[in-house]
Amino acid sequence: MNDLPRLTRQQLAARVAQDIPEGAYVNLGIGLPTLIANYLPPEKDVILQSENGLIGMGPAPAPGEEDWELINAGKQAVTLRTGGAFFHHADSFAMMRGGHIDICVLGAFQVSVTGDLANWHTGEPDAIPAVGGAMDLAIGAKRTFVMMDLLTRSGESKLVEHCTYPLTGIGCVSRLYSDLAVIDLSPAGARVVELAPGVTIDDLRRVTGVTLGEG
Amino acid sequence: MNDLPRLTRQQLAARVAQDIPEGAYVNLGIGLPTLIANYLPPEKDVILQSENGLIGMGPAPAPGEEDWELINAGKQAVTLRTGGAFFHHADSFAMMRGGHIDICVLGAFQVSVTGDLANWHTGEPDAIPAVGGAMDLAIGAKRTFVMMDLLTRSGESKLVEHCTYPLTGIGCVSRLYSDLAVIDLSPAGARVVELAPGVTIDDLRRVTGVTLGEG
Amino acid sequence: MIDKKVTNCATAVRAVNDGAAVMIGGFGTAGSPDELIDALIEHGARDLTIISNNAGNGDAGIAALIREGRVRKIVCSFPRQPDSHHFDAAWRAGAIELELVPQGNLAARIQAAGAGLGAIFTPTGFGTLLAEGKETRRIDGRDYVLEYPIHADVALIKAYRGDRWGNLVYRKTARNFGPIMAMAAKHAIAQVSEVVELGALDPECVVTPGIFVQAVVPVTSTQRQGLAA
Amino acid sequence: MIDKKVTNCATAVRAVNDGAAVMIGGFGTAGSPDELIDALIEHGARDLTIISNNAGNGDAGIAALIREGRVRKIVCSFPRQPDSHHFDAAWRAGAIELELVPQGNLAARIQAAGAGLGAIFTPTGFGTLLAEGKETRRIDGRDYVLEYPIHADVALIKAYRGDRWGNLVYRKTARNFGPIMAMAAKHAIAQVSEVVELGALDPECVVTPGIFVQAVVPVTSTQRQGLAA
Repeated sequence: MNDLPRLTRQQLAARVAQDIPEGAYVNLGIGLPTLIANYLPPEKDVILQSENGLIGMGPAPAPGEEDWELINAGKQAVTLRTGGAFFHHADSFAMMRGGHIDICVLGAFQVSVTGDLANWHTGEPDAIPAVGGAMDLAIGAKRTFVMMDLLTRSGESKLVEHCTYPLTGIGCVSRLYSDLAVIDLSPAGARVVELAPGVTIDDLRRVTGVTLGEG
Repeated sequence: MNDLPRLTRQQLAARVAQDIPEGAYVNLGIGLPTLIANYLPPEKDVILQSENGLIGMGPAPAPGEEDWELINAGKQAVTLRTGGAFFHHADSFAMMRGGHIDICVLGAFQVSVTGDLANWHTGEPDAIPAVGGAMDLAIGAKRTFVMMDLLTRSGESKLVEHCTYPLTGIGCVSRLYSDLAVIDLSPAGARVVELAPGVTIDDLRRVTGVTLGEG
Repeated sequence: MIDKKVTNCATAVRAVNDGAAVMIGGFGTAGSPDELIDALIEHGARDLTIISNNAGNGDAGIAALIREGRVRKIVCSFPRQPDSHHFDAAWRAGAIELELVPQGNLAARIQAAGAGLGAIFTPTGFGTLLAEGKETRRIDGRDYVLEYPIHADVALIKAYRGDRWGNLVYRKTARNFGPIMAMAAKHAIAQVSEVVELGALDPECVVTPGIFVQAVVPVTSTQRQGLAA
Repeated sequence: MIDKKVTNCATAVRAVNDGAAVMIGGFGTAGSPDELIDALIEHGARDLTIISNNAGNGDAGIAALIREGRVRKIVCSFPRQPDSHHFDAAWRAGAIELELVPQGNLAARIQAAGAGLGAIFTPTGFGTLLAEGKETRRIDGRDYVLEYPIHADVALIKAYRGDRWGNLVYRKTARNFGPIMAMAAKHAIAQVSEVVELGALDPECVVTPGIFVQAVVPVTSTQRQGLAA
């Protein structure tokens, strides 16, 4: 039941990028969401923020030209676009928590139909906990998107009625972009906005087992 | 009873200046305390902060050379010393309220023997209230000094057991520099540290009517 | 292309609706967005809540807004000035509401709004008239008053240079409330002496990153500067 | 004459006593005061509480402090890294206490300490494990958690240039926690790549005014920079 036609990670990144409007201030979470930057066309002026203290983040430098004092939140070397700026951590998280970032895109372990997010802790008792900026990013932006595969490798749905992993934030995710569908989340529950080519709403209901509205 | 020998305002300013050590960060309140700056010898490096966003404040510019975007909290044109810096209002009051200023010297309507300060409001019902930075300055610095004439023009003591004017801060003043004496204030009450030449402790007790410890 | 440049103040202040909460920067002669305020008066928005350090002086700026009866309420630290006659008259007539806030609390509450805090325990004002009726708490042996963030619909501020992304730098003590008001308002309008090319501002020295600014208006005249005191 | 210049790291870190709370700046490869940490290890202070974003990685810096058993407790947002083996081992052995703080709360609590606030209601962490047992409050329809300031006895930070008054500027994303840690610590020690003449730093561009800094140490070598990742 898990051999549905899926968007590739690249296709998924391109799909999210479509929904990011010109002029938006965006934070792309560590991991999968960073791919989105590759699909923001240069003529569409989108400004990327990184919570370690820069806005106007540009692409990775050419190999050998890294400046290890110019890095992103994933600790990768980056560049600064013309018009970018640096600031300290409190100002940076004020940007985030004060609602100044338009869109934040995060990966997730689980998302609930009402937009609860679990992406920082697997809940295993011996796991060393680490949260970083996850909880701030989850609740701070005007809109928080999740980008993830809808199912785990073993076929379990990561979209759930109630998260079983420890929460990152409550009701904070407004939209889920997955390899099988784009789904809006709200206090009223999940509503499918768009299906991946070849996927039906019944497929989705079957593999997720959650209540899904349509249209 | 009010013809005691008094320090002039200039002498009083010089007396306060004596107690400001090299390297101190100091805020001089509007009015009388601003005179102190004239008695800080250039070889004693004292750094003046003004709560409207500058540190390293220098003397008034020559007439005709005022820059009205370079003013102090009293809205007078000032200069910036080499090594000074500008910052916004939140950072400026963080300096004050966060305890980074060593000494703040304020004027007062009344001070109580335990260091309560009243200097923002006469309490008259039709007075337009205005507080500015008075309450922040009163409670923020490591040490808050008051500089004032000990008696009103009509001979009433401004050092009191309990303030009758509306308070600016509770127990915030540690020392009172007046034209008749220098007096330490604490939860244990007032203690005379130094008498102006020709003034006796009995004179002080008589004109103030408050309990005064000695030595 | 992101271009926040607006050609004139009249266009910029159309963002101010009747009943809006409007922050206005400036301390004394430094940083007052005089031309934006003039345009706001011309624009005609009324029933405003003004958040500013002072309540205006002389006959221009906030004083003129009050004279024209546009201000329902003012939130400020120091309304009383030798020439604050328009505020004085309105206040004595009961025509304007005043929320008096210690200057450090004003700055901290504006900053808290920009940073998304729900409330702050602040040391200033404890035990005074200005804390009457407010929640207090003793923390680590010191007394604090609970104060809430001050948000605004629009901020009018004055900066020195700005670019089309909205990045700003200020000049000397004209910086004062500008950076924190830009952060606390939904829509921040900055009048600047000069709009510079993107990239002309050193990214290490940008004081207000453009994310906090929605409109940048070049205003080269500084007719009142240096006159008020 | 005010001169906060200290000739070497060993002298500067003598300010750290046993049992001290020590803030350490840096995020990833940017802004870590490596030479000050080396000197602190050499100095030998123990029973430390370390406040930093991470819990060290590799075998140097905070990781080495932990390896040497100097750290009683760490307050950080992200202790788990691919090569955080010294922290991992200490934690699994119960030899180190961990207070895990979301990064934005960490920054805000450090800033609150520097600004003299008693506590703040912050939006981050509500309803999560990290808010368990903490006071919460709904304000204007949003839920907040009450968090307390984080103070320190000493801050070790890395800046780019500094002067004898302690004024600092930073370089790119090496700024990170430096400015707010300097404000939150009783005694802030900044290692800088260059000590410049008083007046060489533009007063409009000073990021940390010297009032927040007690010692400036020139450190020209940057041996580890670019190696860690």
